[in-house]
Amino acid sequence: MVTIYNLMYFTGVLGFIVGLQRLGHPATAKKGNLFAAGGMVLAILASFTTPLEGSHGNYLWIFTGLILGTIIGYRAATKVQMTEMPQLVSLFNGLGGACAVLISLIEVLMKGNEGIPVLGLISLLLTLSIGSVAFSGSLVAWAKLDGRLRDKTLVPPYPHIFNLIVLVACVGMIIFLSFDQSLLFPLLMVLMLISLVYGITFVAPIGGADMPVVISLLNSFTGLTAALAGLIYDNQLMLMGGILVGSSGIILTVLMCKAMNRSLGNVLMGAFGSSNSSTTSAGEDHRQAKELSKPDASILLAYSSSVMVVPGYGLAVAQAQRVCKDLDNELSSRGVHLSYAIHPVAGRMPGHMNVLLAEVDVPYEKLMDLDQANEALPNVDVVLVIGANDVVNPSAREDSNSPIYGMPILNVDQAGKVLVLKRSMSPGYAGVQNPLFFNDNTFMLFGDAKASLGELLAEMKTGVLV
Amino acid sequence: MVTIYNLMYFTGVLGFIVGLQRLGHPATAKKGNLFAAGGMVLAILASFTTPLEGSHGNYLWIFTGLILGTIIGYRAATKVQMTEMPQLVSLFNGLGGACAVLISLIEVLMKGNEGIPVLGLISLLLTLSIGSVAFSGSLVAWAKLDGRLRDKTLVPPYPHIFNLIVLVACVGMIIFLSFDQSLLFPLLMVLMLISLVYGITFVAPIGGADMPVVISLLNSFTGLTAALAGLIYDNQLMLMGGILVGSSGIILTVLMCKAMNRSLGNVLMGAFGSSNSSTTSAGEDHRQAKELSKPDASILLAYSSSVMVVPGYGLAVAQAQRVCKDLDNELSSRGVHLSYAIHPVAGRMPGHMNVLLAEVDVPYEKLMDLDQANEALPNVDVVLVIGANDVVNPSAREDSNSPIYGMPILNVDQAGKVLVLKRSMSPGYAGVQNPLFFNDNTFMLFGDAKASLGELLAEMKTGVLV
Amino acid sequence: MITEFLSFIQENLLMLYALAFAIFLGFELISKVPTVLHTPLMSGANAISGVVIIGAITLIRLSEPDDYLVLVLGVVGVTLGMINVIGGFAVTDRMLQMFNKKK
Amino acid sequence: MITEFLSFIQENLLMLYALAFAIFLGFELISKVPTVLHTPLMSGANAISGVVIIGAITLIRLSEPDDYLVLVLGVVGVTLGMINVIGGFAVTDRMLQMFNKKK
Ligand SMILES: NC(=O)c1ccc[n+]([C@@H]2O[C@H](COP(=O)([O-])OP(=O)(O)OC[C@H]3O[C@@H](n4cnc5c(N)ncnc54)[C@H](OP(=O)(O)O)[C@@H]3O)[C@@H](O)[C@H]2O)c1
Ligand SMILES: NC(=O)c1ccc[n+]([C@@H]2O[C@H](COP(=O)([O-])OP(=O)(O)OC[C@H]3O[C@@H](n4cnc5c(N)ncnc54)[C@H](OP(=O)(O)O)[C@@H]3O)[C@@H](O)[C@H]2O)c1
Repeated sequence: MVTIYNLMYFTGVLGFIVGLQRLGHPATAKKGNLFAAGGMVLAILASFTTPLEGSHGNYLWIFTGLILGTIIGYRAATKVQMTEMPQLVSLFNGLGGACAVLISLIEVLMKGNEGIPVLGLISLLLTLSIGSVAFSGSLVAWAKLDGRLRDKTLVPPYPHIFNLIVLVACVGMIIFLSFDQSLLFPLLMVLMLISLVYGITFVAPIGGADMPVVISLLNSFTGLTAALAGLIYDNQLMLMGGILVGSSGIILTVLMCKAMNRSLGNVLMGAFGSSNSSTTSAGEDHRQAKELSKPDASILLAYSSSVMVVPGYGLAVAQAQRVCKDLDNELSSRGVHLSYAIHPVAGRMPGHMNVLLAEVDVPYEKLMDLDQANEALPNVDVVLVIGANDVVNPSAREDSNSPIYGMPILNVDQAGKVLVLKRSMSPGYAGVQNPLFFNDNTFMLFGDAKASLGELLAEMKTGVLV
Repeated sequence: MVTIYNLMYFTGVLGFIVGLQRLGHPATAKKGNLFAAGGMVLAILASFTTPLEGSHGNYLWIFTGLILGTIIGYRAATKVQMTEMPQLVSLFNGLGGACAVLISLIEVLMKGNEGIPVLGLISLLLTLSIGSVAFSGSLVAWAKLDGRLRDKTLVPPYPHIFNLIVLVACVGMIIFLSFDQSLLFPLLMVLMLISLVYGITFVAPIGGADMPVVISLLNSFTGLTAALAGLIYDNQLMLMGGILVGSSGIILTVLMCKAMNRSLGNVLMGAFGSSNSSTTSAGEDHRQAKELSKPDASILLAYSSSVMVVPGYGLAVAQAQRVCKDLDNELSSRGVHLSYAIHPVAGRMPGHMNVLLAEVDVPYEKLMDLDQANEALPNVDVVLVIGANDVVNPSAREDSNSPIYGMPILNVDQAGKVLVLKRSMSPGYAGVQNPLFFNDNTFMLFGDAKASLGELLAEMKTGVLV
Repeated sequence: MITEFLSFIQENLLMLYALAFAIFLGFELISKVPTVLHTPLMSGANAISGVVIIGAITLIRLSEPDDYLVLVLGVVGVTLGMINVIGGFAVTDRMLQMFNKKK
Repeated sequence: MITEFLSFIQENLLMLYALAFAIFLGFELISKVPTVLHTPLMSGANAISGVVIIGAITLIRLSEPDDYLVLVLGVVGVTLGMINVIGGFAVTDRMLQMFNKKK
């Protein structure tokens, strides 16, 4: 009875919905992932057991693919470093796009000579084109995040105009093919090629730091191709699941931009974040930042009663989480009350700092979110800023001309003293100078974060200060 | 072309969705209402212009109904007092239910002798039955809120068992009729009667104060009947609109209960709130509450620098909002900083206090919500509690045996002094004694709220205290 | 009857999806609404539930022009439904006046 | 083509509803998610977008048992899709480990 299998698909979609719903709350997120995975298992089961007219079985082939995919996917997911997750997600997303491309190619191979009804053909062409964009775009995003691709490579001349032309070419070909199928095969290849190029030139100009946003957008594209493929096979699960991912991907993309106080358009234009624009310091600050020696700094820390650590992108770059935790242990054993302030967009992906600190088992209770931290800050003796910059930049509060104006920040300037660990005076992601560094109660400790923290720790351990 | 009309219906449903979405945010709520209304206009337009096989027009009849309904509905809505809105909504909802009942009756009248396919029949019977429940239940809720029906009238003996039997009878009849249509007409009347009875005996045992919750639930029932009717006519707008209202009604019901710190089951069992159980004061407090004379109280108020008014159900009963505003003016002219703390469930319906205060033009900026008020309270000189009780009961914080334990309250006991205006020591809605009244810094002013406030104002105006 | 039901589902699969989505959507739309808006929201939803009126209108259109029982019942139905609709939206609008002053 | 499109809509009205609801639902489900969950949510959604694999499976089932071009392309498709699915859910789960310690 086909109904049973259709109900399995239906339940699968419910699994996706409940899963997405649960994934949105910290307390239920793990369960949500299981719900979604359960839905997928049901769907896959249904897809090869449901009665299918004209089926030739070929189960061995199917199982081969399923098993291969399971092994590779599982190994990749478990082997990789926590901080390399974004590029992995990007890679996975690219593979999903490639799968959609293959499907549409095979479909045309199998049915092309009979002539395909126009609505079906349009779906096929869109699947092929969008899938290709998702594929090549995801690969570029992956390469950028993985440090294999510098920010300025692969950027075409006049990128915005170039991309517009390529986009128009894609759309034009789809329209043409839907009227005239005589050259279907060759033109299909051309369409695929152009789409692949578009994926590359669309992502290449965007700064590496903005890749999480781009991945989320491309993910929404893959969802769309799944939905289109669902139309082709008249499969409601693919259709609905794809649309769900498509629309939630879009809104997630927008939310990510909002959290960084930027618009989606601004991100896609590569307006800042790409390294070339990163030195627009607002009118050169001529004041002098004060330095503190490592011994003095370690005394300051060891004899304060409360310390708040503000980690940022630099902590990730320096891979200083382990030594940071060691310092935490040392200070705690000396009776210093230590906590961590996690800004929502510290680092380069949402949850970046949480991942790093979880890796070295910093207990969850020591983490404070933005609001908690800002409430506690006026009573904190010393703030230790480790490779953070934009997220503690008071211009966001005070200077309405600053590009980050309006972004909620950690008000570390309200604490007793501020120690900043970074390598130089150069700015962070947003490319703006940070007036915090010139405050009376701010002291700089220049150097790589890992090295600096190591020295501080060594100072304390040598026992000069008991 | 039928498609156009179907797209009109489709747009109508989108209007409902966007409307509900916007209605959920204070800033967009008015627009949301317009969206929903626009959707409805489209739907009604489509319903009498769409091509319909077997249509005889009869447009004069339709317009008569539309115009009559518009006039009556509009007059009722604009004439009624703000505070009588809940009963009006209940009445409207009842009429919607009645409309569904009429539809199903006519449908059976027109098609009954030909024999109706079983699924269609079940939809019809459910529409009839649920519509009847919504109709009679809403009328009872209306009568209770309007003070036309006391809490103990119409309650059957052993109400829970009685209701269970009636419910089983309804379901049984529907099942029987779906197998055997020979006695359709007479049994239909019986089903309608039983359902009407159920509506009455279901609502009657529930305390008058809980009627908003009941109305929301019955509203969800009406939505369900609309959806069922949509099945009968194969009309997607009715189906989808009805389901939307049905599910949002249910969740709204649950949210309302949660805001009162109760479960839906607890409300429906009539567990408290009905007047008979309202004197379970936890172990009689033998301490003495202190009274304050009106002159002393007015001096206290006039010479304090900040006063926070906490209005409650008693303000509504006494209709004391006007004189309260007068007192506000007087105090403000004396330089006293005055604000209002609005507890989310003060009064007997959500937004009750907002409505009352808006009536006398208290500016929105003077209103504080729970969190703002609790933050400000430690710095307030005098709190003036006007006919509020449960919402300022510290047992909710301290006494884990109290039925209101866990409900967020206004921590007025943290302010300098507390003046309580009520008529006696009797408890409020939850039926529990309030330890606040026995605090050292609490003073009672017994009497009707309107009268007491009037006296306070007169004291100030006589000029004894300049 | 079971088979009838199953084949009904089979023919109306998309309806099943649409219904399930509508239910979830109803939940999600309402689940984070502030308490002050409960009453206007209830009233607005109530107005929407007046869509039953579409059924009454359709019935009148389908009735024989001399079947006065159906016509009269139908007009009563349309009237009641329209009261629900117009009254509901008007009441909601009035309730929401008080938010006007905000911001 | 316009009429083809219109009649397509007419025949698939319920699909139109289901799609619109799914779009709204996707928006509503995500619209109030805290920032820390953005990355796992993205990854979870990415795993779900692996449903394209259903298409690849169906294609293999429909292929002639000796049409090796289609079969091989199909297996590649299934493999890629499955990597996306399994890898996606596994990565999401790993990311969410860090919330385990909460509460
Ligand atoms: N979380 C997200 O989802 C996300 C995604 C994309 C973009 N963003 C954006 O990224 C920014 C995050 O702010 P943030 O404060 O974390 O970082 P940031 O503003 O980018 O600043 C990072 C700082 O770390 C320092 N640094 C780099 N390597 C270092 C090392 N090895 N040792 C010590 N210091 C080092 C750099 O200064 P030196 O060169 O002088 O050392 C730099 O100023 C925000 O603007 C946010 O909007 C966030
Ligand atoms: N807002 C909602 O949606 C809603 C709906 C249903 C139930 N509820 C429940 O209702 C309660 C609301 O709390 P509340 O503090 O506003 O009210 P309350 O706890 O019910 O207390 C009202 C008090 O007002 C006094 N009062 C009555 N008439 C008065 C008059 N004419 N002049 C002066 N005082 C008068 C009464 O005391 P005397 O008799 O001594 O004067 C009574 O103690 C909560 O328990 C809530 O859960 C709320």
